[in-house]
Amino acid sequence: MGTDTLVPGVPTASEMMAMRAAHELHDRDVVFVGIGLPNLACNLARATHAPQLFMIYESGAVGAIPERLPVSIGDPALVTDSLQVTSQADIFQLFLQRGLIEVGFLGGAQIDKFGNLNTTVIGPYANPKVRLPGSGGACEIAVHARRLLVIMRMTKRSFVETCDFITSPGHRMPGGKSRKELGLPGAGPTTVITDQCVLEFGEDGEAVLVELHPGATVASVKAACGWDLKVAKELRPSRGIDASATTLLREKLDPKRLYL
Amino acid sequence: MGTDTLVPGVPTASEMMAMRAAHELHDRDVVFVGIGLPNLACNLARATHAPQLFMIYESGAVGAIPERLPVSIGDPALVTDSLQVTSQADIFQLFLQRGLIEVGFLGGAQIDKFGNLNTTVIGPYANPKVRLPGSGGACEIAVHARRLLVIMRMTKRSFVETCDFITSPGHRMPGGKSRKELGLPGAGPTTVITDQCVLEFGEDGEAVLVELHPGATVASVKAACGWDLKVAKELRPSRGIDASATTLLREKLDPKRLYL
Amino acid sequence: MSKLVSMKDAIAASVHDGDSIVIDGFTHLICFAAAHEIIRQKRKNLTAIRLTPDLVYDQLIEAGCVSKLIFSWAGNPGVGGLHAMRRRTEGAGLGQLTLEEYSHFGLLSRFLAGSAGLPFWPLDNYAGSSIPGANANIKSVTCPYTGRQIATVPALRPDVAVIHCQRADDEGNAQVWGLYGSQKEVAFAAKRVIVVAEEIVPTSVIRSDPNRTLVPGLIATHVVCEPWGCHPSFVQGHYDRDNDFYVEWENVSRDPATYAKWLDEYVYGVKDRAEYMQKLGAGLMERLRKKPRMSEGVDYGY
Amino acid sequence: MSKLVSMKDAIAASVHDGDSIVIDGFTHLICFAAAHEIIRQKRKNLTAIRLTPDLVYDQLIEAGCVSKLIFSWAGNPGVGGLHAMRRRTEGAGLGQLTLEEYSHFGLLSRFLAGSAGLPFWPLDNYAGSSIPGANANIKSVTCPYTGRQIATVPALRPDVAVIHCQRADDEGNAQVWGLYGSQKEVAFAAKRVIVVAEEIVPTSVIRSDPNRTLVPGLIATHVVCEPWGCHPSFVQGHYDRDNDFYVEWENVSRDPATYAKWLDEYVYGVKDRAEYMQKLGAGLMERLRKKPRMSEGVDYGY
Repeated sequence: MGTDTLVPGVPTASEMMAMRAAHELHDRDVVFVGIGLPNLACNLARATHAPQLFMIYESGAVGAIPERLPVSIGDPALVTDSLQVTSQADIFQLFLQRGLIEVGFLGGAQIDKFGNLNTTVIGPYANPKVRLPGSGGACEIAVHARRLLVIMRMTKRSFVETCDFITSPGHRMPGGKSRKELGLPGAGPTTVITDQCVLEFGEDGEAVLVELHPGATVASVKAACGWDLKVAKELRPSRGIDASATTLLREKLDPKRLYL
Repeated sequence: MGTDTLVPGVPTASEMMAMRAAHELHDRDVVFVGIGLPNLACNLARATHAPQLFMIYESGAVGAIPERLPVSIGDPALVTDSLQVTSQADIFQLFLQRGLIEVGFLGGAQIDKFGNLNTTVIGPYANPKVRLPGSGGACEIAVHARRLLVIMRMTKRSFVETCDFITSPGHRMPGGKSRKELGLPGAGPTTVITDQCVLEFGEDGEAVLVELHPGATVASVKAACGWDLKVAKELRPSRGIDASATTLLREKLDPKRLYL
Repeated sequence: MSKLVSMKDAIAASVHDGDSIVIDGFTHLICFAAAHEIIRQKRKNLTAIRLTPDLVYDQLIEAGCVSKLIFSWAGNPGVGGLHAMRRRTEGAGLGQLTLEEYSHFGLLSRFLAGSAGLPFWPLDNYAGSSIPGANANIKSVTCPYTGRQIATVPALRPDVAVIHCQRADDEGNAQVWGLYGSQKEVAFAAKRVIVVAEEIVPTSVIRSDPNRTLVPGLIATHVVCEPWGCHPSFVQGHYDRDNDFYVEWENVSRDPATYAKWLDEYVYGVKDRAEYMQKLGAGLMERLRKKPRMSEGVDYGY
Repeated sequence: MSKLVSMKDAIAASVHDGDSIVIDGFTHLICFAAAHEIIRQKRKNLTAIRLTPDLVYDQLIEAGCVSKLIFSWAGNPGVGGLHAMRRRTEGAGLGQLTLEEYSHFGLLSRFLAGSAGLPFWPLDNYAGSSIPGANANIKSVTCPYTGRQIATVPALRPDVAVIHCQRADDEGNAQVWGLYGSQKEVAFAAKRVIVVAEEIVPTSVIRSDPNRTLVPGLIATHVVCEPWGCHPSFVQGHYDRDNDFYVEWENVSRDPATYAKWLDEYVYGVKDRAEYMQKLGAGLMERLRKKPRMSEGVDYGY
């Protein structure tokens, strides 16, 4: 498991999540890029195995190749040298709703066992304990992206039996309806990447532990999860996490540690 | 009444219609310009009493000031020096449907006493005697323009009791419904300009002869109309038709007589 | 990954008998070169879709490529009618060509729905018109907020779109200025997109002014470099409309015999666009070639 | 007819107590200068509408100008929360500010409907989400072709829109490059439009490149020339985002006392934008000023 003190060749939790997420990206995938770790994961993939990764930002930049790490989702460096800069209406209608986005990234304050995500409120909506930022583009990304990658640190507070509010639909919603029954076009969350492990979803829409990062154990994962997490019969070996990528992240992609 | 041999200072039928239509345009009016006589009427108005007339073309040119007489509705001269060139989707949604168009122009193969226009077929739709071009933007212009000017030569064949097909709605449609009952946003045809006269519409939505061009008489108009045309109690004196405008049209605005 | 091919190869690969096709462009950027290649390759039973069929589809119709026309205004503006179409939809010819008819806004709205991935598009139109009575595809929904009836049209997802532009890179990132027509909407609505450019430029040219990109290479299937590909239509910054051609077309097209002769000479009788332009002659090209009128660049710095 | 006025006069004439207002721009082109003038003029009971309220609306909220916020993502990206907003919507502050909440696509769709003159806009969204349960404005229609339920939002017609652009003429023909946000949709949706430009140019500059015009002067009510009007946001081709400001804002805004002090010093304590920039200092301007990166012009000839 990662540590927050930088040891050469030993990835931190954030670095592991970025590396593991990069592994999910294939060359030429069309990715709807969020700021922060998703952006780092994309840049890492571009610098390694997916040089032709196609990045689209909700701010309107299509085919961006930012020459600096964007400090916001609408950084001027996303515009310069993009293939196209268009309106947000086009981004949401012509790209996302049209089904052109292969991969979306989301995170959240809460995720439940069906992959539903909450970025709206902790507590009741009318009288929240914490007022979170809200959906932004999350709901429509969860609806339309053909594959959805979730990146979240795993804690009992964030991996919960039931979300206080479903901002973005996962695989099975209150009342038990599936995505298919609700007519949701995208596949929903395909992979949840945490600081300890990777979860995927079974036929019944419930999350299953399928892979541990170096240093994590089934017991440490279960201790960090707010529900009785299913575990795959056979866990896969850890993937995508390696020392050379750590160096790349630290020295080239985010030397100022804006997001790491 | 006009003649087709060019006599100095004596307007032809087309020239009279262009002049009379120009008179309906006020400075700064936002006009949805069609090609042909409407375009000439606009250019005449711009050259005389309405220098700031704002011309929008369905091809996407907004605030156009063409330096040559456009040979088509999408002439490159409409683009050069326009204030904006935008998509046709924007023209129909953001300008026309949004209610920004003050004046629209239409003509047709048939008009009936309620100002309904036919540019689709003569005869039954399924088995037409003549297949006409169809609506183009006419239907939506008739629906949305705040004022609608109709320019048509008057003959018994074109001014008919009932249109074979209503391409563009006027003031009262089959079944007797009014624009208000149908929820149509624009005012509908406000003025019909013919080679002989001007018609306006009464409270009941029926056309009324209100003005004769020089040389025309109530009898000559009635002889050219396919229904028993109502005549205003008091006819207005002819307006907007004068010799200087004839010279302008012939020498400057359409010297090659593309549309005259 | 370059998608650059000849027009011949692009049409051979993308346009099949029975396909629905849109060659877009509104007066501007109408790719006659693509239509002529389709005629040469003798495609059949196409559903041809354009707001204004114009001469370009009339030629496809006369050549026997089209069984259905979806349109909103069919004429040769200011000149006359589309005679191939009229001969197949009036009198003795009735029924030789199926028509599906909208207004401009209605057909455009079908492209809008297709491009936006929605099953329908709403538009405030058609009340009091006979058009919906002639086209069962025009329906309505009740606005959930006002109770008003709002017309709808169904999404259109053509098999192929042909998009003409001033410049593109070899991946199909297409930049356009001047009149856009409904090219963006048509491209995003289509299943396959042929980008035809007057000029192929390095991707760096595209990236230097990303706001000019109308259609991203992401959705392009093939890219064709075809200078003068729109004659007798025009391309802003390249060549003017050949208005004489449009005027003379009335005489060519009114009689099936002269129409056939024209097709023989200018379509079947040439192997590609270059030969067509050669046939028209250098004098014509000289007459239509643009007089330059450059805009200034803008600053993308930060 | 010139519509050029000072920011002070534009706000005084166009923004009234109780108005609904959109200061648009998405990270790019956020007109803080307009918000600060609204604060100085002590407007009350505004309904403030933006996809991302950002610091710009948080300041309006802290200054007591806003009674209702319509939004889709409220935070200081990568840094923290919007503390004025949170203090009025959590715990003891609950109910001091009314929230109406969408996703980006949903709120954008309200602008789309308003701009297009339709009473509603359809979007394929929200199935399975709690958002419609928290917002009665989100409804649905049945697609007349597929039978699918499609979500709808009602048209939004704000009283005022503030649109920032790189350049405009004095009639408000506004040209923008780089990120557009939803400025076009917001401008066409609004009843009054204040166009704010970094630079006022002759109309001939606008006409020389008409495809760059995002908002036509036709719908502009007032035009304001306000260089640096977006700081700490950015304007492509003029100045970069002041990211340090966004990062430091967390410390300024977390405590009402430091927040009040900041407003006193940088908003109430200056008479206009020029004085604000002077206060920030020439060093900052030098650091943020763009490094030029000119695009090439294109040929509009024919």
